Amino acid sequence: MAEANVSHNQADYLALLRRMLLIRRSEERLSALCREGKFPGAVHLYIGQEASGVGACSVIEDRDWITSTHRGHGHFLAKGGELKRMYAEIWGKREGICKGMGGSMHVADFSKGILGANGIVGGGFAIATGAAFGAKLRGDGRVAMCFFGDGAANQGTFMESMNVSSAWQLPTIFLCENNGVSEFTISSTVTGGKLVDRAKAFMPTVIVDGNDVLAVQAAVREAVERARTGGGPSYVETTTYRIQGHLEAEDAFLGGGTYRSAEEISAWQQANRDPILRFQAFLTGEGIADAADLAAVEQSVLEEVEEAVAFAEAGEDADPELAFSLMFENQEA
Amino acid sequence: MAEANVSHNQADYLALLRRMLLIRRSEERLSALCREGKFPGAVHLYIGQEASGVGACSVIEDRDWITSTHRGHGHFLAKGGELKRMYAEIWGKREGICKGMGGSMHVADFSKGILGANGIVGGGFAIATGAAFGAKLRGDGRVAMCFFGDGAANQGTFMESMNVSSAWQLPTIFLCENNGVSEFTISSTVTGGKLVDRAKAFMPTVIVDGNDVLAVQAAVREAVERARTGGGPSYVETTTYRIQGHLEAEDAFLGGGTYRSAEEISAWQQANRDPILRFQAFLTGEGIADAADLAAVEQSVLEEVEEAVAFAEAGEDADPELAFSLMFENQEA
Amino acid sequence: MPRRRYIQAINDALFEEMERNENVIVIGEDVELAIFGDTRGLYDRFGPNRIRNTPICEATMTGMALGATAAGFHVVLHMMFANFVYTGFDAIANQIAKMRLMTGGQIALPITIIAGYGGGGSNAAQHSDSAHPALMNLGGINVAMPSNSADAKGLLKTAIRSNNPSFLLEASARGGQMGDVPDGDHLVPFGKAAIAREGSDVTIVTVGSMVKPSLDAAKALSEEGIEAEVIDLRTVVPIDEAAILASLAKTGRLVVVDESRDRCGAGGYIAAIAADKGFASLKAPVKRVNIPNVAIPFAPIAEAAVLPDANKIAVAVRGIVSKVAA
Amino acid sequence: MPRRRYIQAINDALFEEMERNENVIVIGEDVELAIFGDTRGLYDRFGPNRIRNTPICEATMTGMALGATAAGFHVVLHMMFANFVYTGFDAIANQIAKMRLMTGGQIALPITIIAGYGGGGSNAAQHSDSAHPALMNLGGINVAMPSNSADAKGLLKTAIRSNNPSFLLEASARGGQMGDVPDGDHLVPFGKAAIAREGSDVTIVTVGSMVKPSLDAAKALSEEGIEAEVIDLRTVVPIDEAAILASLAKTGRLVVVDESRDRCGAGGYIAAIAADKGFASLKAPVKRVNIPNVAIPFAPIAEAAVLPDANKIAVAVRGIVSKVAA
Ligand SMILES: Cc1ncc(C[n+]2csc(CCOP(=O)(O)OP(=O)(O)O)c2C)c(N)n1
Ligand SMILES: Cc1ncc(C[n+]2csc(CCOP(=O)(O)OP(=O)(O)O)c2C)c(N)n1
Ligand SMILES: [Mg+2]
Ligand SMILES: [Mg+2]
Repeated sequence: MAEANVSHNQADYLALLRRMLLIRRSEERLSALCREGKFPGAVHLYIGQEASGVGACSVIEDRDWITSTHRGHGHFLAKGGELKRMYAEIWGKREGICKGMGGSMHVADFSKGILGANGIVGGGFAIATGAAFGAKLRGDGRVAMCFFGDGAANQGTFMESMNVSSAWQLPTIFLCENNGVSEFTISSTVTGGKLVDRAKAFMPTVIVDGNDVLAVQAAVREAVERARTGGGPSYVETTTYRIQGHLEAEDAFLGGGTYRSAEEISAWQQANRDPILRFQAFLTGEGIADAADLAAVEQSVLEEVEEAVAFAEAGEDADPELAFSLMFENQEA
Repeated sequence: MAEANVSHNQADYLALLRRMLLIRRSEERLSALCREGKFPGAVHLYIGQEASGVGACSVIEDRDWITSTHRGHGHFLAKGGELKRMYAEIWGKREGICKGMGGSMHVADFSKGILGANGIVGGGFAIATGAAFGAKLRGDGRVAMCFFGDGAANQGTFMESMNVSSAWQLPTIFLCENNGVSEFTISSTVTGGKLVDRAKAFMPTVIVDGNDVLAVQAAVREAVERARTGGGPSYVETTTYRIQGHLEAEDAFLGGGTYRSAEEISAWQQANRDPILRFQAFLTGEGIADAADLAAVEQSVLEEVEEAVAFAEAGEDADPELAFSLMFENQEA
Repeated sequence: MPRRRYIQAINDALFEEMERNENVIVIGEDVELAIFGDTRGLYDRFGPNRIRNTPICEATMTGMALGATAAGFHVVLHMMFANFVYTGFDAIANQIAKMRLMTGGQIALPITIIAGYGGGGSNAAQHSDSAHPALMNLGGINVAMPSNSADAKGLLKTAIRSNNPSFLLEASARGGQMGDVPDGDHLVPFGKAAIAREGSDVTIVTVGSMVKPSLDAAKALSEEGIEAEVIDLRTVVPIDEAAILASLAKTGRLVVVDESRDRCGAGGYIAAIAADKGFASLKAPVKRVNIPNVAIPFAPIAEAAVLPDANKIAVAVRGIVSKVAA
Repeated sequence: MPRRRYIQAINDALFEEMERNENVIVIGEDVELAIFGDTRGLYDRFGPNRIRNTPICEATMTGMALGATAAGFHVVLHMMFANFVYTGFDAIANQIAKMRLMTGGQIALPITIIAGYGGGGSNAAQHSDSAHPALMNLGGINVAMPSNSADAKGLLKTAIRSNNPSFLLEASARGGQMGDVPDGDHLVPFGKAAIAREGSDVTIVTVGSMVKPSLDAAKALSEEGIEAEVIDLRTVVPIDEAAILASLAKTGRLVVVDESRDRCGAGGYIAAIAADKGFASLKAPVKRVNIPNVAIPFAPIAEAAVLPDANKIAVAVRGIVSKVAA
């Protein structure tokens, strides 16, 4: 496990752990509840990739922006989005962060710089680049971080956005979460060359162990500093793994087919690879936290998850009229 | 001037010269006639870039494909398209290669592998890649060459098509004609990094003097051989210069503004840079041809151009009914 | 007649046409494992040269489909959801729809694009659109929207044998629906509507996903003494104007039901045909039951509020057929 | 009132709004030197932070317009030709048109996209399309189509002050057309049609490039004793239904004239409104004069054959107004 460049106090470390755990436990809960049909629609879970989003978001501020993906719960929570309002959204309730109009694939909180999960693969490239352009024009030092997957890296807007960001030296951070799969396709079978080489044509690049939260933090911190000080865009690739299926209830889609082995999945769940187990071992190994500290974090996370479930379930159904009144500002659709 | 890898006889050399001259003279004629309003619509001329298209097309066969651009007359003629049918097309006549339905920006001759000029910048990337995919599936050794400009290289389909071509090792040749301008924009002001580096992530690359027809020929020959023998795609960048405005009557659009200097243009017209003057000097300098040979080529070209003008002018107006009957095969629109 | 699910019927059509013509190839994201089930099993039978997973790059896939026709292939491109048609729209709108005319008819464009469309699954705005109005407006593309298993199979087979570009839009919510499929080489021609139900009081013109709720509405209305004729267009390009006008001549009343947004949607276009060529037959206003001009909201209650259903259709019909008055 | 060319009026609006609000920025390919003249001079006045040439990458520019609103900018994106709207369609259709609803109304989207549309210049199929039907069908985007200098200025100013995404579609063939423009801060509201000409025999509803030929037709018809009322919609989203219906109530006859293809075009949509809410007023079939379902051919004679003109409009009017019968 990488050591971060700057010193941390225990609280900082435990905050990282807590956010990763919050993602993990809240999504495990979603996985179970999805099977029980407790909420509508599909969910794409981030389990196994928590260190990437949490590490990256730990070094940017509220005023900075992120764009996220269809697998957006983790980014939403990592950037400080409220779990209970996210759950209420997934449940389709009017207390939802998007009043039930968006659902899992569209959780957004603009007040916290979360410009939205996105159902269009690659949809975030241009949005993040536009926000970064805005920051550059304002000269206010804000940065825009675009999360995307290895599958999305085959969308042309990846290159287009890198080009604009590079030509105009925008504070865009291209954060590629390389989990090796796009839906049920092993990405290497549809990918030419190495993703990082695409970015090298435009900007500084780095590949980090995406399951090492401190390594991600360190790499992204450097990119953020570069961006804030006018040094232009960066590409950070986090190598990670998606533990769950592409979406919950994936089996229903696969019709008996397979695209990866149970062994492979289980290898990534081992203590030496799982981002949370690794970080917990690091904390105790380094004497930063003890078992009781970890248990306390776990406990508090579980409580938050339970409260969020209760909040979502107690929520009121979304208001159908909003579909008409919210399309435009001050104008009926 | 580069020496080609293989020996040429005089006829081959003069054929190259003739094709370049045919483009030059036919477009000079278009330029003049355009100002006189002799045909409808706009034309984007290739003058100054002849060595690129002619060199590249000289090493592929009739059965191979090219996709072209809005600046497509040169590619059309270089690949063996008939001047008089191209003119008739530009004049909007039913004898036109596209029966007057397409005009300057859409000259195509599928029977000669010319999959069309294209009014959409970057429109050819995917079409060429699709044709190359077809060739790969058939295993027939055909190649697809995609001509595009430095401006088009900022379209995302460039990366997407390189990715597909690389992942599937398709016989695609990405032929970038880098003339430094996109319309009235100096391309470097909107371009991050070097174009060739984008391609390096996917395939072998080379940059050649695009005003040296033999250098282009040699570079493309290598790429073609690679493609034919299953070696996958290549990127060839020809450095060249657009002598004319983006389109004829550019001044009407510029409203007094400028984006490049008269000196710059004239520098590229000098004997040491102009692709035709250079090649003529090479031929006489090497003793391959004498002044009389060159004059004969010039004469034959001028005659062909005159005949083509006469053909186009004598043509019959396009048949408006075709708009309805040609949209579909065996189905009225 | 075997009973097949809608999605199986599409799968059957692909199998049969790929067997029949070795120039038919299938490409798309995740087609090897079949995201919707419609391409299931093709990989095992036909291998990677006939069916192939592509990278995620809709803008290039649509253009490649055109390019591959130059090598003599009939390309079946699966685009998953209709929303992703927008992602690949440039080559559809600027190349595929125009290329034949622009080249003076030099080429044929044997391209079939498949995409699921429509709401009902809480898939939210970016996975629930119906893209057919935008496609219909392009002019150079045929658009088939089967409502049942037999048509799904027959229309897809027709599309694949055609030398013209066509879309086969799958009603996303209908994939599991069972239906009889005629034995043998079942082809359904483009541009021939089906009379899904006969009736004399009002005509309901509909297509694809909306045929079922239209039939449900007709059934309910029948109990009230209103006999609706339900016309299933099957293809919206070409469109069977004669069938619409013939039914209208019989009933004098028209409700158009379609799962696309209202403004410049398919419903308005059909209503316009009636208001022009069918004017003499019209005894009442032409009503449209379709999607209001909004994005599809996520929450089921809100989504249901914007999607057409049997009840909304029946209400529209009752509004123009007053048995008391008649 | 100063007389200004249509394209100058647009230029004036940009100048005034950029002066008025420093958050207004203009981006697009070749906007610094002004491909159509509408952005001329802005660079010298406002410099590279307020107006900027972009690379050629429509798919990203449209998404960037949305992203830049997060930083508080009102983005004016110039897309040159309506055909290139297709190239950047993904972010328009999947993001801009839906983002406000999907986020539960968290954001405003002050985005104005300018594009020239329409034929008449032998620009061929890839530079002559009218993209408004596809935009109108999205639901979340306003669409203004000025027919004259005053409206061009006033509608664009309204668009730029709006917090909602809008398109300002320039009639490509009308750029040089002169017109009076009111002095001062001239704003034209969205959704308010203009009665371009009063008449009692027939209503011609039209917009943008087609207002002029409609007026020409009305003039010719007047000499035959047919008085046509010409309604210039000015915006097609929102659309002034009340104005259409009021005129129809007066005349009882309707011809819709629009420069978009027929199938799912704007004309059909307007005809459908008439066939529904205006049915009681209708004395004759509703006629549409628009573009047939074809790509725009290059040759002038063929292009003219597919574009609406005063003569075709007059023919359509005569077909439903028989003075003899009246
Ligand atoms: C434009 C578009 N095309 C296709 C899809 C369907 N789709 C959803 S997720 C996905 C794979 C994305 O892979 P990647 O970017 O690696 O993200 P991951 O799922 O691995 O997190 C695909 C193809 C989509 N949502 N949008
Ligand atoms: C999709 C699209 N966007 C914009 C344009 C307008 N346009 C035509 S040519 C051109 C510049 C192209 O530059 P480049 O690719 O370098 O080719 P060159 O003109 O230099 O040959 C532009 C922006 C277009 N035709 N298509
Ligand atoms: Mg992935
Ligand atoms: Mg160039």
